[in-house]
Amino acid sequence: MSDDVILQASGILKRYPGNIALDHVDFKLHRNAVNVLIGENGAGKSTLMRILSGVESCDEGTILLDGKPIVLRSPRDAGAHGISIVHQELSVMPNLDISENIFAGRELTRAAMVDRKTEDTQSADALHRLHKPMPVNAQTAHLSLGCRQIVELARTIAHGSKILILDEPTSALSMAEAESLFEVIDDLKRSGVTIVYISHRLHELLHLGDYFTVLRSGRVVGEAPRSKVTRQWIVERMSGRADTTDLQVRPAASTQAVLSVHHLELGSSAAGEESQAALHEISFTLHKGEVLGIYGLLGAGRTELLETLAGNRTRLGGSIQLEGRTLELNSVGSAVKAGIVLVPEDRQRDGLIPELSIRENVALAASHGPLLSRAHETELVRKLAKDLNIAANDLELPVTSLSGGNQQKVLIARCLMRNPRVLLLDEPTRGVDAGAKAEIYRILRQLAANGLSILFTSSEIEETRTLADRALVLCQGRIAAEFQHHQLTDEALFAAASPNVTTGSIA
Amino acid sequence: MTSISATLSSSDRLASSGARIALILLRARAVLVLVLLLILFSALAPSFLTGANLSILTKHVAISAILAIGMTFVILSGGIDLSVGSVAGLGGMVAGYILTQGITLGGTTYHPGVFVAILATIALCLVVGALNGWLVSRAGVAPFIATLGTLYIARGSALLMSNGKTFPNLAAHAPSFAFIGQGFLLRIPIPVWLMFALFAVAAFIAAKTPFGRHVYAIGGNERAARLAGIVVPRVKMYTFLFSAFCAGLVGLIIASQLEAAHPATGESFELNAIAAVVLGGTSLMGGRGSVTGSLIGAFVIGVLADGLVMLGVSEFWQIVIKGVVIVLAVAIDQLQSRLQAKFLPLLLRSNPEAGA
Amino acid sequence: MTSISATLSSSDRLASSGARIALILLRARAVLVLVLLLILFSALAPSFLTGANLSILTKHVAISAILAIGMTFVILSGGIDLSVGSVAGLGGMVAGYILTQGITLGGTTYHPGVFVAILATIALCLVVGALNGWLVSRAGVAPFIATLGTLYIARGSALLMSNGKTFPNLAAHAPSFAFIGQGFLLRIPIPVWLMFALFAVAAFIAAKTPFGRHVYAIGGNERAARLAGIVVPRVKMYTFLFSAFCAGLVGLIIASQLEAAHPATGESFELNAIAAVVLGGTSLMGGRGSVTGSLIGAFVIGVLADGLVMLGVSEFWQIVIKGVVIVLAVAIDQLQSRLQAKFLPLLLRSNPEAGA
Amino acid sequence: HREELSKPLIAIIVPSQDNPYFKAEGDAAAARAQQLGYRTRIDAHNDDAYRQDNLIDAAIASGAKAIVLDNAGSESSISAVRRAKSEGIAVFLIDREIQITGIANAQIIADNHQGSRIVAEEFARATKEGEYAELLGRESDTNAQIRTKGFHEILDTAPRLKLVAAQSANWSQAEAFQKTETILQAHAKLVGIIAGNDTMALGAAAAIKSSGRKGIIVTGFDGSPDAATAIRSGELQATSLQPAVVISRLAVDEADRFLKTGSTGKPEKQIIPCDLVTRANVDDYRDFEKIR
Ligand SMILES: Nc1ncnc2c1ncn2[C@@H]1O[C@H](COP(=O)(O)OP(=O)(O)OP(=O)(O)O)[C@@H](O)[C@H]1O
Ligand SMILES: Nc1ncnc2c1ncn2[C@@H]1O[C@H](COP(=O)(O)OP(=O)(O)OP(=O)(O)O)[C@@H](O)[C@H]1O
Ligand SMILES: [Mg+2]
Ligand SMILES: [Mg+2]
Repeated sequence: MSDDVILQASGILKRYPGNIALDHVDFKLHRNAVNVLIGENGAGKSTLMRILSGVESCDEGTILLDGKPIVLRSPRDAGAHGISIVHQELSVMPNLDISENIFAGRELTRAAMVDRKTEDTQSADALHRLHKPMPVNAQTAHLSLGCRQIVELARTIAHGSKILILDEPTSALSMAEAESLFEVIDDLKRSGVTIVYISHRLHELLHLGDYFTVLRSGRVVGEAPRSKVTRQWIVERMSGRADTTDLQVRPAASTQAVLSVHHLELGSSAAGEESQAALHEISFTLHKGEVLGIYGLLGAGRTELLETLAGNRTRLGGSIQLEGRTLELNSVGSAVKAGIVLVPEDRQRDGLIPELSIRENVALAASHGPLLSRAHETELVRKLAKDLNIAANDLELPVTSLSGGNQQKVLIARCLMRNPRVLLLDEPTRGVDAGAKAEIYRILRQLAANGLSILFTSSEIEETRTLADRALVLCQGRIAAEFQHHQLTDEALFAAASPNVTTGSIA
Repeated sequence: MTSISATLSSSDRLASSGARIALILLRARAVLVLVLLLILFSALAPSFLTGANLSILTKHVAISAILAIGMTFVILSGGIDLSVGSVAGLGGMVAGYILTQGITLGGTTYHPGVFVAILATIALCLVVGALNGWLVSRAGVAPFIATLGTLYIARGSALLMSNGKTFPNLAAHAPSFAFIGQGFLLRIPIPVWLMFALFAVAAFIAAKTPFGRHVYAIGGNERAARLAGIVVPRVKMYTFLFSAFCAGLVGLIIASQLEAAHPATGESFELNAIAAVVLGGTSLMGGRGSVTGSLIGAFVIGVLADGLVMLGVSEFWQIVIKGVVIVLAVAIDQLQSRLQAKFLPLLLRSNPEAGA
Repeated sequence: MTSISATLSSSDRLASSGARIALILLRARAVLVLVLLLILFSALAPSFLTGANLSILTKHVAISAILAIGMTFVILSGGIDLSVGSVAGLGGMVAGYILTQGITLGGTTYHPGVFVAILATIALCLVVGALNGWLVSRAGVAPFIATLGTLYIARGSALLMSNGKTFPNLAAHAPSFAFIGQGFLLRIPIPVWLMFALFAVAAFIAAKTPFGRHVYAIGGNERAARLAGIVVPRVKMYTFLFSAFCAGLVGLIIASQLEAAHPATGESFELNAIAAVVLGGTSLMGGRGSVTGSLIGAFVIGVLADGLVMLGVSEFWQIVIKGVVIVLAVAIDQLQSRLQAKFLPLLLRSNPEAGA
Repeated sequence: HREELSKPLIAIIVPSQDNPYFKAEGDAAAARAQQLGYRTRIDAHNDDAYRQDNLIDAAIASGAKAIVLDNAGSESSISAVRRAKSEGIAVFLIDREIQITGIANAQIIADNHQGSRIVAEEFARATKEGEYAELLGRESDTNAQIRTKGFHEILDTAPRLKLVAAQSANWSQAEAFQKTETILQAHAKLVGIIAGNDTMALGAAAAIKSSGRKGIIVTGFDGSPDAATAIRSGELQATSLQPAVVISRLAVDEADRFLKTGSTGKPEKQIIPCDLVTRANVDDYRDFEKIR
């Protein structure tokens, strides 16, 4: 083992009921470098990281830290060895405030008492280093997904670890925040921290990574330093096929208005600065067969907008018309009845029912009449599964057995079961690997071509550019700009989304 | 239900039949406990395994089984209903009041028939159920507290109805009232018929209707259920109504069996019902479980109680044993899930052609 | 605790002082109910607001308050402990047994002093607490079921210890034993001192120690707490141990007050304790609430019980009123949060300079 | 109302208000006390000595002049009675005694021991040779213990009778019903069931009736009106009537005398015997009182 390797995991084997998540994986961490781990959904990346951070134990295999074997039985053990992690699934305690979250499990004490003051100072420091100062005594329940992600990052930074594992840290971050995270990563690297970085966003990886390891189905299928890595290399190794992300966008010809929103207003919710973004004067029109993107930074109010349209929030003012009819939209049921359905942002929290099977998740609320017909339902679901290319051997398996991308398709299928006129998608590809992403894009384009009107939000400029016929930019609860497909450039979108810059053509 | 079918389908791929049998035994949970108890009591008490005794036993089980069936939907949707015992007591008192005192409206007292008395009883129990449902789904009170409150309210009201007295001699006022608790149809007691009828209806609802699926969905992930367009408050309301309906039925059965209505009837029945549901494998977190399980759980509790009485075990030991059985049955259930999680992959691996 | 401080900071920005007062009143929750009850009873019962009665009242409150304080941590961490009443009963019986029968070891019977008897009692209660903790945190049994099982086991054991009889005349065997329940220090009853001491310790632990924060963290998001390196099973174990400790203490106090240990002591105390905790604003889902709230909640329940007795309200109405108060207090609490959520932004908006 | 409040208070504490016997006891005491110009209050301790303790505290705090108490346990009630006495409140125990004399002003006791013996004698007389079962009350209650002791003093000396099952039905009719049904299954040759109170006896009788078995003798204890009805119809053989009403009136009368003269004029312990009620004399009794 060379001196360059700080940690070496060899022959790691991990079995789960029904499958083998890691099959004798060898994984090296290079000192003072960003070690990128990459692979499709379900490749085993998170599992490997959970083993390295002591959350789970492996069935076989050894871990050497600085050449010495270590045993990691708990997150505490890992912490003691200087290993800390930001998990893929957000894990904040919503009832605690930011500073309490940052020091949860590793409280600073003085005379057996929690040293609140030092904790607060250090928390503020950590947030400052992340360029996202927040009041450290704000309750995390009121924070957006992105801010919670930042709290978790701050946690690892405040603990000053030797090895920092980041499992998809940017999936909930906007571009600007991701940028400042990259700066922090550079800082940390310079100050002697070794970083493991997992993401599905290839451009980030290519920008950040020093060493690349590719996992496929629990096996290492490629290892190379940055100099030998290209986009092509990654995609081929990940999926075993060639890059397929290119998409033909043919802007819809139709100008028939399906959904029109006039002067929509939404109040901001209670309790503190990080509360729900208010929406002001939102007016736009969605045409038949159109894919309309909504781009914005964290907390711009995209989720609020979609949830209001889906009947899950009560608006303060404004009107919503669907094909000329004014809608009341006071409940999700009324929206669904009118033909507006939502694929929510947070799949685990707001989408899937983990106890139910794939079929039941798809058919969840779609059946009418007093009885369920299993045969009929199976037929419908199977057809949808085929259309959406849901990779499941058996529709009766629990929905949790699917990979992220396929879970997302299950939610889309659930919405299609309701024969919608307007499909709303909040972050349609969050945490979905490149292959599945391309597939979801293709599916959405196909649906639009068949006449469905689609409204989606995204935090990724690339996604907005690729998928949308037309894009609106939300900034602080107002529509800041509107772009046609050919006007969509990184610079324009980013400028329009940033609060202090006021360029862009307001429609 | 779902999780069972899911596991079944994955175990279908098990080739080794020895392993398969071991798994089925492990998965049988409460059934296993029930069979053990039946064997034990049959061996120790000669008259245990007679037709007559099994008929009586089943009649006793019917009481907690009916409550447990009603409770199942509430628990599946993530709630709990502590008020069922009190509602049963209140139900009996309402029936007793109407049968003995009649209904006084505007100065005149009517003496309605048994049928009307039963309907009125059920109606009043449904009012308590609706109160539970309203408190939980509209006023946002936690189910434990909402139903703890109605537990007291219903019990106090039952006591107030007669000022603490028993309504005696119901059979004399209405001979046909005895039928619901004491009658037989094809030599099977009416309460047993009621139990199986409710079971059939509930199992059907759970497995075959949108309502049943909505209950599971809410228990599994309430936010997701709401966003998918399920009208969560309405579904919860129905679960509490059904539970109160079952409790009212139990109150009627007991009053009919005793031919008297006592206001303290049903005290701590809720604990038996909840224990039955949980022994049957339903998770108190909601979303996972089945009506069949609850029925089996009620049998476990009933067989245990009657068997120990037959053996002449002292009341104090009965209490201890009941506690031990509840804890053990659930702990074994947990152990079984873990063992299964641990050994299923190994078993699968030993048959490479069976793997996914 | 957290939510209060968070909300406070946002309300500081309220300029309109009328709105501020309205909000503070709304936020006061159980305190408001308590004050209302105190005013009501003082007006109706002349002897209610006397020093002597308040001292007695506080002594009564001490029992449910001590249980509620112990229960608070369990509930904050997302659990529940149904066994406290039985453990209190068992505790009293253990003390009674040791004081009257002595301890027989290897044929010789020792008659240990009061101090040893108390230690042994607490030790045995901690064993039950440890069993609860083990079942919940290691065997994976849901807290409701695990402690329902130990409820029965502890009660049965208490009954078996004396074969159902009372251990009489404890004062004659050990005069100093009377101190813990009947003694005074600075003219304040010892149970009241114990209550305030436990309250101070518990409030300190909750607010100032890592352990307290871990309890909140687990209640807020157990998975996240585990991932953050908090040793969840150990924390849960401690919560159950503390709850059992408090229950044992209550058993000792009651046995000392009555100078006798009765095996049925403490039946349904758990419901009062849970009601007190919830009235105090602690969420049964865990993660939200405070020890202070539980103390206030215990006072609400105690004042209500004693006040109604003083007014001569019939027992049946007492039951109904208790149910109504529990439900109303929690429903108002919910309403208050909603009103606050609804009107705070409006209030904030009407003072633009106060907004964020 | 003001006038009502100025009257001296007698606090009446009974075990429960949903049992006809205790209900009658409390009501009789209240009625007599009101007749004599007192204000009254009835509370129930549900056989929980701790609740009784609190109720006595409340009586002390509200300035009661006397307490009429049917206590929650002969040993566990002592300290509460002593406390009341030390506060200068006269305590008149009814129905059940405590194990110590000199602190209560009077103990007017229904002789549960004698009562259980006479009903057991009637039970032994009426049953044929064979097996019998016993339904006990809540085994932690003093009265359940005294009654079963009395039953056994008689029945254990009757060699014709063999005890085959003894189960607690916790004073409850529904529980007695189910347990009897099960006991009947286990013991085909049962000739009698002796129950610790009327409620359980009625539950047992209902179970016997629904089983269709004939010739099983059931006896109760208390002498409740429902039991009287059942005795008339032959479902119950006998019960032991505790003269609740007499005891309550006596206690209030003595309390009144004590408050007015400083003495009851009676010895502390007064033991009132129970009456055996059978079909032959059932019409002589009504609501826990001999009317003829
Ligand atoms: N707790 C678990 N129980 C059973 N199977 C699991 C569990 N956790 C992960 N798996 C399975 O292990 C495999 C690897 O999952 P893992 O989460 O490590 O993938 P990943 O590479 O992180 O994917 P993603 O990009 O979606 O995060 C998957 O097939 C997954 O279904
Ligand atoms: N149910 C809710 N209650 C209170 N606040 C909420 C709720 N949902 C969202 N918020 C808050 O609203 C703000 C705006 O979040 P929202 O999710 O709408 O923004 P967004 O533009 O969709 O950004 P992103 O999705 O990237 O977080 C956030 O601060 C979030 O904490
Ligand atoms: Mg992952
Ligand atoms: Mg969003």
